Amino acid sequence: MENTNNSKKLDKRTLLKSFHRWFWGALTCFSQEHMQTFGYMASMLPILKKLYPNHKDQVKAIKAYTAFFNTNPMLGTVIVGITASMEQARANGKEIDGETINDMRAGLMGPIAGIGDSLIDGTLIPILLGISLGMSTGGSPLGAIFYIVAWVLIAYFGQRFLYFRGYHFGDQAVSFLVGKQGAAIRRAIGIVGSMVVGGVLASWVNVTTSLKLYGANGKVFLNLQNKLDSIYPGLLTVIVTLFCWWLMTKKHVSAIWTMLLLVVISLIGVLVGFFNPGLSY
Amino acid sequence: MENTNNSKKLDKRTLLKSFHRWFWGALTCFSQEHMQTFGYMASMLPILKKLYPNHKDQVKAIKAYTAFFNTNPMLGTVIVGITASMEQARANGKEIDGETINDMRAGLMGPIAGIGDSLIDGTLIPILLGISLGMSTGGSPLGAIFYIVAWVLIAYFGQRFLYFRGYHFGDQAVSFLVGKQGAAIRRAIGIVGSMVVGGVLASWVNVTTSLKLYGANGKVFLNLQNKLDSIYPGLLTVIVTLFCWWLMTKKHVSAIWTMLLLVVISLIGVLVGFFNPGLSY
Amino acid sequence: MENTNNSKKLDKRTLLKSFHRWFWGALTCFSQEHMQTFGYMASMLPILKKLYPNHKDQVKAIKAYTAFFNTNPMLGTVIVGITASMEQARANGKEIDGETINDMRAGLMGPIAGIGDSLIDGTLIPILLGISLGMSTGGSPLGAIFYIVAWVLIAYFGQRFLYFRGYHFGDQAVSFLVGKQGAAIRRAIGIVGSMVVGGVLASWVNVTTSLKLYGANGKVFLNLQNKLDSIYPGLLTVIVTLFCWWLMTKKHVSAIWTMLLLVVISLIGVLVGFFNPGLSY
Amino acid sequence: MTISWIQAAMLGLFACLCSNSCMAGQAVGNYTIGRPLVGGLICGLILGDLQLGIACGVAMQLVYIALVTPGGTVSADVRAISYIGIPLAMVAIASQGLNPLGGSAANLAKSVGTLVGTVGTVLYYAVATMNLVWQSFGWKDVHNGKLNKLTAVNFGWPWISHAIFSFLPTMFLTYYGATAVTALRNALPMDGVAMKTLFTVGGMLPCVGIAILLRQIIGRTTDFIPFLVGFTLAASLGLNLVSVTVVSLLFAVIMYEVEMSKGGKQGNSTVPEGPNDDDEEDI
Amino acid sequence: MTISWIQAAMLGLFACLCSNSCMAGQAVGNYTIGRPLVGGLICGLILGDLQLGIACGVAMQLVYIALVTPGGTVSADVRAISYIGIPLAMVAIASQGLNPLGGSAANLAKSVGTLVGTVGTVLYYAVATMNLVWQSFGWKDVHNGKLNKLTAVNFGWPWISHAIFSFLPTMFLTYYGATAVTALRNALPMDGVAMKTLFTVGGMLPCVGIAILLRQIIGRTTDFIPFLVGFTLAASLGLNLVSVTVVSLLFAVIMYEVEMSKGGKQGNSTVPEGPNDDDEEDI
Amino acid sequence: MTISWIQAAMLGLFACLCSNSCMAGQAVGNYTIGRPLVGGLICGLILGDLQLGIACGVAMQLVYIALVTPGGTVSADVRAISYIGIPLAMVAIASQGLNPLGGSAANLAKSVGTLVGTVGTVLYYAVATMNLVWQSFGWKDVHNGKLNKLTAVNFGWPWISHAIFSFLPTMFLTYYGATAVTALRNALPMDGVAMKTLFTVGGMLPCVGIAILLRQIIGRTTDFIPFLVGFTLAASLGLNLVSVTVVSLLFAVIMYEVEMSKGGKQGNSTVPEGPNDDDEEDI
Ligand SMILES: OC[C@H]1O[C@H](O)[C@@H](O)[C@@H](O)[C@@H]1O
Ligand SMILES: OC[C@H]1O[C@H](O)[C@@H](O)[C@@H](O)[C@@H]1O
Ligand SMILES: OC[C@H]1O[C@H](O)[C@@H](O)[C@@H](O)[C@@H]1O
Repeated sequence: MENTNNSKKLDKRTLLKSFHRWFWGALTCFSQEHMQTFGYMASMLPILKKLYPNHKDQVKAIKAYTAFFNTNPMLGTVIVGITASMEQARANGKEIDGETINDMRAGLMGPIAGIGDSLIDGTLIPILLGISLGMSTGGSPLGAIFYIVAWVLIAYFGQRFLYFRGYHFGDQAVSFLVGKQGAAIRRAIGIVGSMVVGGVLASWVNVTTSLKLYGANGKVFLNLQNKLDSIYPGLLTVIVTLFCWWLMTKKHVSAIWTMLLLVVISLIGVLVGFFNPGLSY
Repeated sequence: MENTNNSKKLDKRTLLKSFHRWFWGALTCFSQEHMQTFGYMASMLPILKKLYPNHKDQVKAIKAYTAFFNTNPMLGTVIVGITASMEQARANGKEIDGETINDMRAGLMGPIAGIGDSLIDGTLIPILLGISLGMSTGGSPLGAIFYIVAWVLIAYFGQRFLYFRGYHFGDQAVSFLVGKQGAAIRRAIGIVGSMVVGGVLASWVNVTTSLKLYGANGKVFLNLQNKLDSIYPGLLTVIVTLFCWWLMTKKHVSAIWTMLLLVVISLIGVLVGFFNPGLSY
Repeated sequence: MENTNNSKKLDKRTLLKSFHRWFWGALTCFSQEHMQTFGYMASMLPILKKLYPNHKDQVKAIKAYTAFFNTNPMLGTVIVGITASMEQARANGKEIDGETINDMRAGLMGPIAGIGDSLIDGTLIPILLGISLGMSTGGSPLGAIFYIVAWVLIAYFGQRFLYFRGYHFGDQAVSFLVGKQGAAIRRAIGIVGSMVVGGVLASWVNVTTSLKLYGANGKVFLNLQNKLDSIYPGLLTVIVTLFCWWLMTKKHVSAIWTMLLLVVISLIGVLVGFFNPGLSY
Repeated sequence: MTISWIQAAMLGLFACLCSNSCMAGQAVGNYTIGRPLVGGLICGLILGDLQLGIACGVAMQLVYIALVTPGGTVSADVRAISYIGIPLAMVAIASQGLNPLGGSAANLAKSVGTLVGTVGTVLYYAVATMNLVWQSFGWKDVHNGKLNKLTAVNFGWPWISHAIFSFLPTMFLTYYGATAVTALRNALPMDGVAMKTLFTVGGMLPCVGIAILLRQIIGRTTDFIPFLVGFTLAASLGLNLVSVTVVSLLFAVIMYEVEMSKGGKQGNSTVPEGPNDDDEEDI
Repeated sequence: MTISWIQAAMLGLFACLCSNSCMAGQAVGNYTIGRPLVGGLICGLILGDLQLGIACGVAMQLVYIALVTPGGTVSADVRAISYIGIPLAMVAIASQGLNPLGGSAANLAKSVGTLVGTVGTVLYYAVATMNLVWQSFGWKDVHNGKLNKLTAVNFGWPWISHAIFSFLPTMFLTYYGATAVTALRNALPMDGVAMKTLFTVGGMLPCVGIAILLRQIIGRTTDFIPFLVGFTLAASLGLNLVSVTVVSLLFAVIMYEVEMSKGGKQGNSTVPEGPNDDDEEDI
Repeated sequence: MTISWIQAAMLGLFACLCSNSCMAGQAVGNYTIGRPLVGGLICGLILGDLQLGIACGVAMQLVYIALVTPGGTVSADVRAISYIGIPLAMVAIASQGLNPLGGSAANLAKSVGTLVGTVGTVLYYAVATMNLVWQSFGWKDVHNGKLNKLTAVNFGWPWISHAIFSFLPTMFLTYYGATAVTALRNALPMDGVAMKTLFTVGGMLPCVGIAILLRQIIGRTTDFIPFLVGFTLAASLGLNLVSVTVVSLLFAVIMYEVEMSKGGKQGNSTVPEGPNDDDEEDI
């Protein structure tokens, strides 16, 4: 708040540049290890350049954004906007450090991933596609064109709106972080995030076993999947997920290796007749 | 508590008079604007006359009851009883003012409306009718007579009980209001009230669209209602309700005008094929 | 904590003896009045003998265990372990009295009964049986043998593990009891317990009425059970349960008399056509 | 079967007693006299065919068994159903020689009931709107301190609203009998815009009522959440209202305790805590 | 197939080991020996027809796969099912020359199982009631400080209850075989008042058990609410017990935190707060 | 219908633009160009049979209408579905002379789509893995302070990953057309171990993604509880995601208030409380 007169303020052009980099580049250099980290850094670059004329300061500032980042790129735009604003506050001498910025990013990225994946991938896109598919029955291009126009407009202006919301909200985001209310808000968002992630898992993922035991008379006497469902619907899905979580978090296995392990497990499962997707051409 | 000796106390006759006025008159002069306000004033009149011999005091006291009031008249009887008691306490010099009384009325009327509409209109009456209908199959008057007797007894003595419960509870109702516990209790009742009102809306109201798009081959390719249900079951019902709420609360449109607007919307909807109740003689 | 040097410590043999008495004898002298009280006393005897060489002290110490006790014997093993440890602490002069011990037992036995009955009787046993039944189709003894081996191993080592968990946990169990966190944990366990007991009731008990009224034309016009279900599914089950609770808790009727009363009620219900299990050979 | 002027007038009187804003009170008027089951009994007595009256009442009652009128909104008007619909249905059934207890009679009764019930909502709102006039008298009385006049405002003047919008329509419609219904059905076919709109509006009106209740409950934006959760429980999971109430009680208890633990200074009044008093004295 | 006295006595012995308040402990006695699947194995061995024994056991086990006995109440007694029901069913199936693995055999087994299982609950409560005698000995011993005698109270005397109400009934009923069952079925027809009452009571008894559990849990009226919510989740929404447990954990966490935040004076013990100590010293 | 090199190259270009880690951004690339409905339009334009392209796109889109890719895991790759699957399906349908709008054509399209979609996940992970190389360049640049090079790391180099794993495979597979698919189908029969494993893995991969999200959310063990409750609501009760979100908001509000009431020292910033300050001064 002190010396607001000589304070640095990001101009709209810089902000738009940062936003466009996120819009186009959040996932371009995606890897299982760092995910959106480079997309994020690329988006913050214009901001840092503007705020810190001094090259050394820029290099120091970018460090905060080298931490792992991943979220739903659509809704996540708001986080980029918030950091733009926090960075501006930091450049103006407010008591914000890289840690504070990263706390915010870490606290929000998970919940927003859950909520975003559910609302965008799981709800909004299917609705738009559902409507458009109707229009394209019979081979008409109408539906496809409608989808392209409607979605691109929604996505572009929606994300742009979120970016600037985040930027303007940023100042509060600081008080949002420090103190009790910040903790409370993050806790609340965390609850929503984890429940939604649970919902996403149950809605879109379904690991099942095909194991059936047959009696002498050829009748099935044990349908393992049914038995598991009567214990807890979706049990295998939860178990596989928690197993992956445990590998990555407690055993520090990387995502790639975890996936390869799943390949091995699947292979063995297929061989012993535990798994069988049951598809045919 | 001080000078309880020379304190004014409402006698049973006055309380019964007040109760009967509510029992018979809660809705007689109902309008969309003031709803049960006049029924309430009429019920408090005997109380005020008894407590304030001085006409000027009566006129002053009635002011508290000119505020908007609406609730489920059955369960709401308890509120009338409580105000009788609070008014008595006020007449005895306790530090209760019209504002306190109105806070209580405003805090309780909504939740009790929700709970009452659900329990009385939505549960108790249907059960009694269901039983009675059985007895009247074949054109026998038995069921109707049973219903009349059973319900009128329940209603009269039930409400009377609530009125006097409210009256005796009234003293606590004061401590109920001031301080922390009062806030907590009202919050708790509010939660029940809003969840129940949500339940009432979902159970008894169902706004649906009949919009269907047909493909070249005559098959339906878009059943909008199904699509909406897959987003959020009951979406249109919620939207219409929140729209009405927004009109009345944020735009200060009166209930009557809101209803007229719904007529216009329905007309347009019917004309464009969005709405179609699909009934026939 | 003071004079830990000359502190008494239970040896493994004593603990095992206590555990085995519980494992074999939790229910042997079961009655509706004292339930597992004698099983509990028999299990604590080796502990008390070890800790208090003086006979008078033993007699004094056993008093704490004369209070009513009942829980799920499997999961409940953890409680026995905890009391072993608390008793040891008491023998070492820590400020623990019989009341503290009983508070803990009373606070945990209910919830653990609910959770245990649901997880052991309602989930684990049915799963094991389900799998084993499959193997015994066609009259093969395989399933039965598998069940015996699998279950006895799980039960024995599972309970043994719980006993020693409880024993080691015991020290914390003290701080667990006194102070705020203790109250909070017991509250939390209580919530789980009561929700699970509610779930057990709904899942495994189903009191229904067979009362149907027929119209002149022979068609059913009142199916009371359907009507009750539309009010609140499982209503009769809840009512009978709360009635028993009320008899035993508020009217201090013993369990045996409550049961006899149910016999009378059932008899009358059968005679008037309210109850009819509808079975046949 | 015909309806005389005197019979029609008696039906009109009962109509005044039983709408939602009725002259015989909610319990006796609306919930008792207004219900088609009871209406069937009364119409049967007035028109001299008890069995037929009850049969019509039962048929119509089944349609409106759980009529809620949240926040003073009705989607079907019991006065019109019971005291216009039942008499007309009785006349129609008798004139067509249908078996009063048969299925066709019941169907005829239901369709007449639905028709006049929804049309009757117009009468309901008319009464409520006309009451604004008497209420304006009332405000003047309060302002001038003439409190005694309030009794007339609440119990007297509204009879005029009902005379105009309950008594007269009922009397005329029932007297002119089958002609009127036929005319109505021809004038307003079910697949015409007018009736479609009427029924659509009828289905939406309770939303206004719920909105009125919400206005009473909602203080801040987050207050919408329990409302939506209640809606979700009933709409998505099919929980009935008693079950929703049970679940809501758990959240209520939690909220109560959360509120009580706030601030931490003023303990629960039932458990006075020593230090609190000290704090109080500090101020 | 016939049953000799020695075979009948062996069945009687197993019956002592396996009721709910059994002499072989809950895990081994009730949950293992008592289950019809295992009972089928044992009866098959004793009577010398393993396949038939297992087949009967499997059929009966399916009926009682999830027998919960909350609060010491049983609606069907495993001792009677496994050691009276299975032998009798085996005799009946063998004498009628039915295919042991066929459907009729299974149905016969189930109906015999249901019959004796419910009748057997009388035996169960008889044992538990007779144990009150030994418990009264126990109280005297505690009172007189003769603690060593408690072992006999818990592990010794109850054998007498079982000798009378498990051993003898099992031995006699299985020895007199088919005659007994037929006599029972004739004496107690399913549509007679006695059996109807017995089954009705059997269905209600677990309510007493749940009530006993509730007595342990419920402190104040609001404690009924989570109980009712759990009931609602299972009864209205069909959630199974594991799912109910998962949901309850969320409420438990919330309640834990609410309790921890109460008062605000004593911080969570893991996060000691400076000022607290000061406050403590003030008092 | 045949596919020329130039057409195949154009398809390859679009393939680069649209995978999950795509060169045209998520909104335009993945969510627009990548969706089979749009892919159908584009392939139709490139191959000169719009109607057939759209018909194939519609058929495939229906299978993948709600594709979520949590935590960067995909179980089916839109690039392969849209720009390998659709062209090949078009060729197959045209060569077999099927009616483009008929059921057999749609089924053929779906099975080709499923096949290449799952096989294509290999391409997806290949691109993401190759990007590790460019990211290693990036870390060096950050370390050396050459920030300007980051733009190339994010927007430039990944084109190479796509050239190798999107452009080339698409171009070759579509050019060699039906032969390729037939070869693939023969080499990898659906009931063979390879394809069974591939599809099993495909079904499991999103678990890794969810686990990544969990790693971001879960701090302590109890944080699993809301996750499991959300799972239970959707899996056991069939609540959809919006409804789950609504319910979660109620718990969020409660947790917010619980957190705010903790400690009781720092009041809600919007409601400053007198006595608190006093306490602060005491310290
Ligand atoms: O909803 C509360 C209340 O509102 C109005 O007063 C009437 O419609 C009543 O019937 C209703 O109970
Ligand atoms: O319900 C708790 C507990 O009560 C009694 O002790 C027995 O019926 C046990 O089987 C049961 O686990
Ligand atoms: O799940 C969060 C996020 O993870 C990755 O970045 C991608 O798979 C995105 O599509 C997804 O939204």
